[in-house]
This record gives sequence, C-alpha cells and structure tokens, in this order.
Amino acid sequence: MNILISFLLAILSSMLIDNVVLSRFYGICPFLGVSRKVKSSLGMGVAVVFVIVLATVICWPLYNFVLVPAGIPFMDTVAYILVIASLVQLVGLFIKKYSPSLYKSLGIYLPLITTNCAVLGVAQGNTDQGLNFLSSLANGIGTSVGFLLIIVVFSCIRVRLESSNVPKAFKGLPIALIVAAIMAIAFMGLQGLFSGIQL
Amino acid sequence: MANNAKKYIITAVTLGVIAAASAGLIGLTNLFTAKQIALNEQKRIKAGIVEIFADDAEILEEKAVSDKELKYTNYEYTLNKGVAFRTTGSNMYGKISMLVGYGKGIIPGGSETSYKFAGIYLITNEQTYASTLVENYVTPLNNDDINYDDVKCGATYGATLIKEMIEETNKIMEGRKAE
Amino acid sequence: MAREKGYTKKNFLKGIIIENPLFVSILGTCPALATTKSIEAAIGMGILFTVVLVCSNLLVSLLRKLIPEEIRTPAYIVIIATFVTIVKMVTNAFLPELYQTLGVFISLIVVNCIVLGRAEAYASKNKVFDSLIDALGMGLGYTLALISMAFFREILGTGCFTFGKVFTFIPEVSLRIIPKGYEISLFQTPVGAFIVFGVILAVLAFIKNRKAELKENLARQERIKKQQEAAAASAAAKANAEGGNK
Amino acid sequence: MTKEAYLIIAIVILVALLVTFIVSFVLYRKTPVPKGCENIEINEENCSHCSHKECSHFIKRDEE
Repeated sequence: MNILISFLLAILSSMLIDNVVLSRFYGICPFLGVSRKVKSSLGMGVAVVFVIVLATVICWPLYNFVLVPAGIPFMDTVAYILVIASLVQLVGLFIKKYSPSLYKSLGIYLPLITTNCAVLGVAQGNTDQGLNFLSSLANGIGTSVGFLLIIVVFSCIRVRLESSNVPKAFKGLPIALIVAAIMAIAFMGLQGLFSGIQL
Repeated sequence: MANNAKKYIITAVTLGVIAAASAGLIGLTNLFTAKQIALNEQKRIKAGIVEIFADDAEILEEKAVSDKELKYTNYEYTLNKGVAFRTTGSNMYGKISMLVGYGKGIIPGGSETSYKFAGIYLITNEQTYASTLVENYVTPLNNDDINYDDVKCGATYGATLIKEMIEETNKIMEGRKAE
Repeated sequence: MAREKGYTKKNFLKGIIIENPLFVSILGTCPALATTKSIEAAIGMGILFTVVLVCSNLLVSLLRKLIPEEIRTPAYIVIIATFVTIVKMVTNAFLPELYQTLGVFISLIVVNCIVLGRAEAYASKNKVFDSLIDALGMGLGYTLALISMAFFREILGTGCFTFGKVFTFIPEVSLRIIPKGYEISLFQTPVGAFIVFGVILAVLAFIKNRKAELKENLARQERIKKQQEAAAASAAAKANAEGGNK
Repeated sequence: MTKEAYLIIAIVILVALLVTFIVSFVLYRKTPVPKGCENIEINEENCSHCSHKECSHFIKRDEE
C-alpha cells in the first residue's frame, strides 16, 4: 500500500511539480512546433507517452543488468539512443503495416520522437540519479503524461491566440513563449504540493 | 543479384567499421579519463572533509565498507580528527551522496574518549528540491540549529533520506571509543 | 568547379546571423533555455556543442561517399552519439564543475536537432573544408545566441556577473551591476528563460518587420516617382503631340 | 560469471540493438504508406523543428 501511494505520488510530482516542459525544459521543440492544433498536439502527446514508457522499461534494466556489470556504464548514452531510435522505428513499422487508422493519427509524429529530448532525458536522468526501477517507471509515466497534458493545454491556448490581436512583433512564437512563461508561473504554484505529506 | 549482394556487404562492412571505430574511440577516451574522474572524486571528498572538520583535516586511511546489513554506507575514512563515512542513497526525487563526519569529542576530564556527530557534506545532491533541502535542513543541521530527526523542512523526502543515512552511520559508531 | 568568391566567409557568417540556429531556425531550444542561467554555463555548453558539431560534420563529410543513402540517419546517430560520449567523459574528467552544472544536457546534445540537421542537410553533400567552416559558423552562432540569453538572465536574475565558478582554472570574480535587493530572481527560474527567449525573438521580429517596411516604403516611393515621371513624360508627349496637331 | 563474460554479453546486446535499429529503419522506409494516408494534411506551415526528412513537416533547407 505504501509503495502504491509513493508510486502515485512520484507520478504526480514528476507530472505537475517538475513538469518536463516548464521546469525541466525537455521537449521544447515539439512543444513549440506541433502545438498549433489541438488534434495534432494530442497525437504527438500520445505517441510520446507510448515511447517514453517503453524506453524507460527497456533502458533501466539495460543499464543496471548489462552495462554496469560489464564495467562500461559510460556507454549509456549510445545504448539509450539506439534503444529509442529502434523503438520508434519498430513502433512506426508496426503501425504502418497493421493499423492504418492509427497511422493516420499518430504516424507522422512518430519519426519526430527520436529527436525529442524528453525521451532520452528521462532515460538518462533515471540512471544518472540512480533511481530504482519503480521510481524510474513512475518518472517515465509522470513525465510523459505531463508532456501530453502541457502540450494539449498549450495548443488550446495557441488556437485562441491565433485569432487575438497581438502586437505585430510578438505574432507567432514570441507570444507563445510568453504564454509558456505564464504557464510556468502557474506551475510554480504547485511546488511544495506534497512536501507536508509524511509517509 | 550478385551486384545487390555486394552492395549489402559493403554497407554492412562500412557500418561495422564505423561502429567498431566508435567503440574504440570511446574505450580509448575512457582509458585516459577514468583516472582523472576518480581523482576528481577524491578531491571532492577531501573538500568535504575540510568543510566538516577543519583545514588541517587529513585522511589517514580509506576502507570500503561491504556489510550487507548497511544500506547506504560505502566507505569509511579514518582521519586525524575523527571518522567520516561516505554514504549514497536515493529516493524518488533523486540521488544523494554525502559524507557524515564524527569528531573526537572531549569529555570532561581532558582525554579524548568518544566520538561526536560533527556534520554532513553533500557530495552530490540531485534532489528535485536540492536548494530547499540545503537551505532548510542541511545548513541548520551543520550549524546545530536543528536536530537531524527534525525533517519537516519543505523537502521532507530528501531530509528523511539524509536522516536515515545518519541513523545508519550512528549505528556503526555506537559503542566505538576513540583511543 | 567554379566557386563564388568569398564563399568561405559567407558560409561561415551565415550561421551567425542569417541562419542562426537558435534565433532564426528555432532549433536546439531545450539546452538554450536550460543552460543559460549564467554566462559561464552558456559558454561551456556552446563550446561542447561546437566541438560535437565540428567533429560530426567532419566525419560525416569524410564518409559521405561511403555511407549509402538508405542508412544515413542510423550511421549519423551512431557517429554523433560517439562524439557526445567522448565529450562527456572528457568534461567529467577535466572540468567536473561544468559537468555538474550542465548535467544531463551534455548527453542531450545527441538529440539536438542542429547536429543531425547539419549532418543531413550540409555535411552529407559538401566537401570536408566547407563542412568544417559550416560547423564552426553554426557552433559560434549558437554559442553567441546562448550567451546573449544568459547575459540578460544572469544580470537580471542575480544582479552580477560571476566568473570562475564553472571554469575553475580562472580566479573567481564577481562584478555587481544591480545593487543587492533589486535583482529579479524570477529570471533565474524557468519562467525567466521563456520570457527572455520570447522577448529576444520579438525584438528580432520587430527589426525584421522594420527593415521590410523601410524597404517597402523605399520601393513605393520609387514606384510613385517613376509613375510621376512617366506621367509627366506622357503628358509632355501628349502636349507635344497636341502641339504638333495644331 | 566473470566480468569478461558480462562484457561480451553487453557488446553482443549493443550490436544487436544497432542491427535492430538499422533493419527497422530500412524496413520502415520501404513499407508503403497505408491506403488512405497517402497525403495526410498538415497545417503547420513552417515547422522546421527537427531534421527528419520523413516527417512531412520537414522543410528542405540548404537546397540552393
């Protein structure tokens, strides 16, 4: 029970308090690039959740049971990027071949994920910080769901921005970044959300 | 068909050579840097010991601790001023690696007979609330403003981890007498 | 092959201004926001990034005829990951403070869009020397962009410039510009990163708009002038013709 | 098991990963786009935030 609670708390904390985009700065490129439409941001977000969770599940054992016993922990980055890239290609291949409907909604976002720093960032961060498997999984789930949440919310705001009267120089990306700053202020308010909880 | 096969072989060989060269380069760099990285680690420990004790603190002996009962403690250092332990632990907010120092305490009568908790030094602090933890827990603890089991500080998880580490080293030190 | 004169210079400078990877192409934004708390960290990140970019561009350009088209991306990823790992280990060994400051963002150079982008778009098609110059220009452009962001974030957030904290081989100096108590520490937080980046982009857009406007104005004036001249000429011709008719 | 055995296993796994990546990469490019998805519309006019040529967002730069 205790484990379950701390697992859920860890998910919530890496989702809200330490949000990927707004406080850890992972995945800014798709955050700014694929957020003009709610539908496309949803597709990107779901694809990222899928790949991050899978990558976490593979990378943690790879590091702890293969690279560390072999005495080559410094190969981690190479191994992770290979895992992530092949994962993306395999998932893409599967979808392309067997599920045209899924391909229609997710297919174009999959190749983008290899260069999304959130995936490598989570895998690398998990082992750099020496988290255990459960915490890594919680971090992976929390981070990716946090990404999904933030990119969808952001795209909703951007849709409205398109039709609002913004100073000419701020049109497009600059105002989007200012909006992101305001969102970051809002998320700063969530800090210390769980600090009073004692397990 | 033969042409095709040749092309595949050339591709495979090229890639193999690239991969092998990459691995070789990384291995070579590791040979050069591993020593330096270990040395940096050593320097950091020395800095921590100076921070906890005094400028003239010195490491006399280093010993790896390999007791299965101990969850966090990795190394024990015998110093001219006392004893220090290197502990590493992590919770879901990240890893903490720190030194716990015990100074020789002078009890009334003039002879050095027991050890007293002297302070901690964080070597790596990768907690999410790293700065809160240092401000509200580690600094007051080192200044004797709070007790180590007073973990309510805004970074409770990190503080609890540190508390558990200190409790473990306290247990090791229990009953030890300085000569 | 005929070569435009001054191509090398143009090739080098394009990465700094016209095609600045951060401010114009909006690439590599993650480290730009995360590692610009202080100028020193920005310089460190810029240098590491440039080293990786130069090495990978060189190797990709050298191997451009050997690597078949179908497997280009995998080969490039392996090459880039290798150089990042090497850079990471060397930094950890010789600049441990920089390694601790940048943390996971050194590893994240692997997925920095600029490195892979330059390898695919430029180095895979051009000669070794040109690729080297391109990489140097892009790296310098990125570094300068990082420094300009860090400049505002550091001075507004801490009120002073501090050197020697990350590069420990130089003595530690702190130069206070804003008196204590008047700094806005918000600029050191993620919020400040977004604001500074947004405002810089807005200023650049403003300058661009201004230039376009001026150009358009000039063109319009020219056009009006020409029209007037043409009108005057045609009127004169008409008058002449009418005069001739009479 | 000795350290050497672990090292060999690790190298085998890394090579296997590389091969998986390359094979899946080539296969992905060779698999035809499923029916009905030939030209999915993308409205991000100037998304140039990555370098993936497969991505329909990718604008070809540097092709003077």
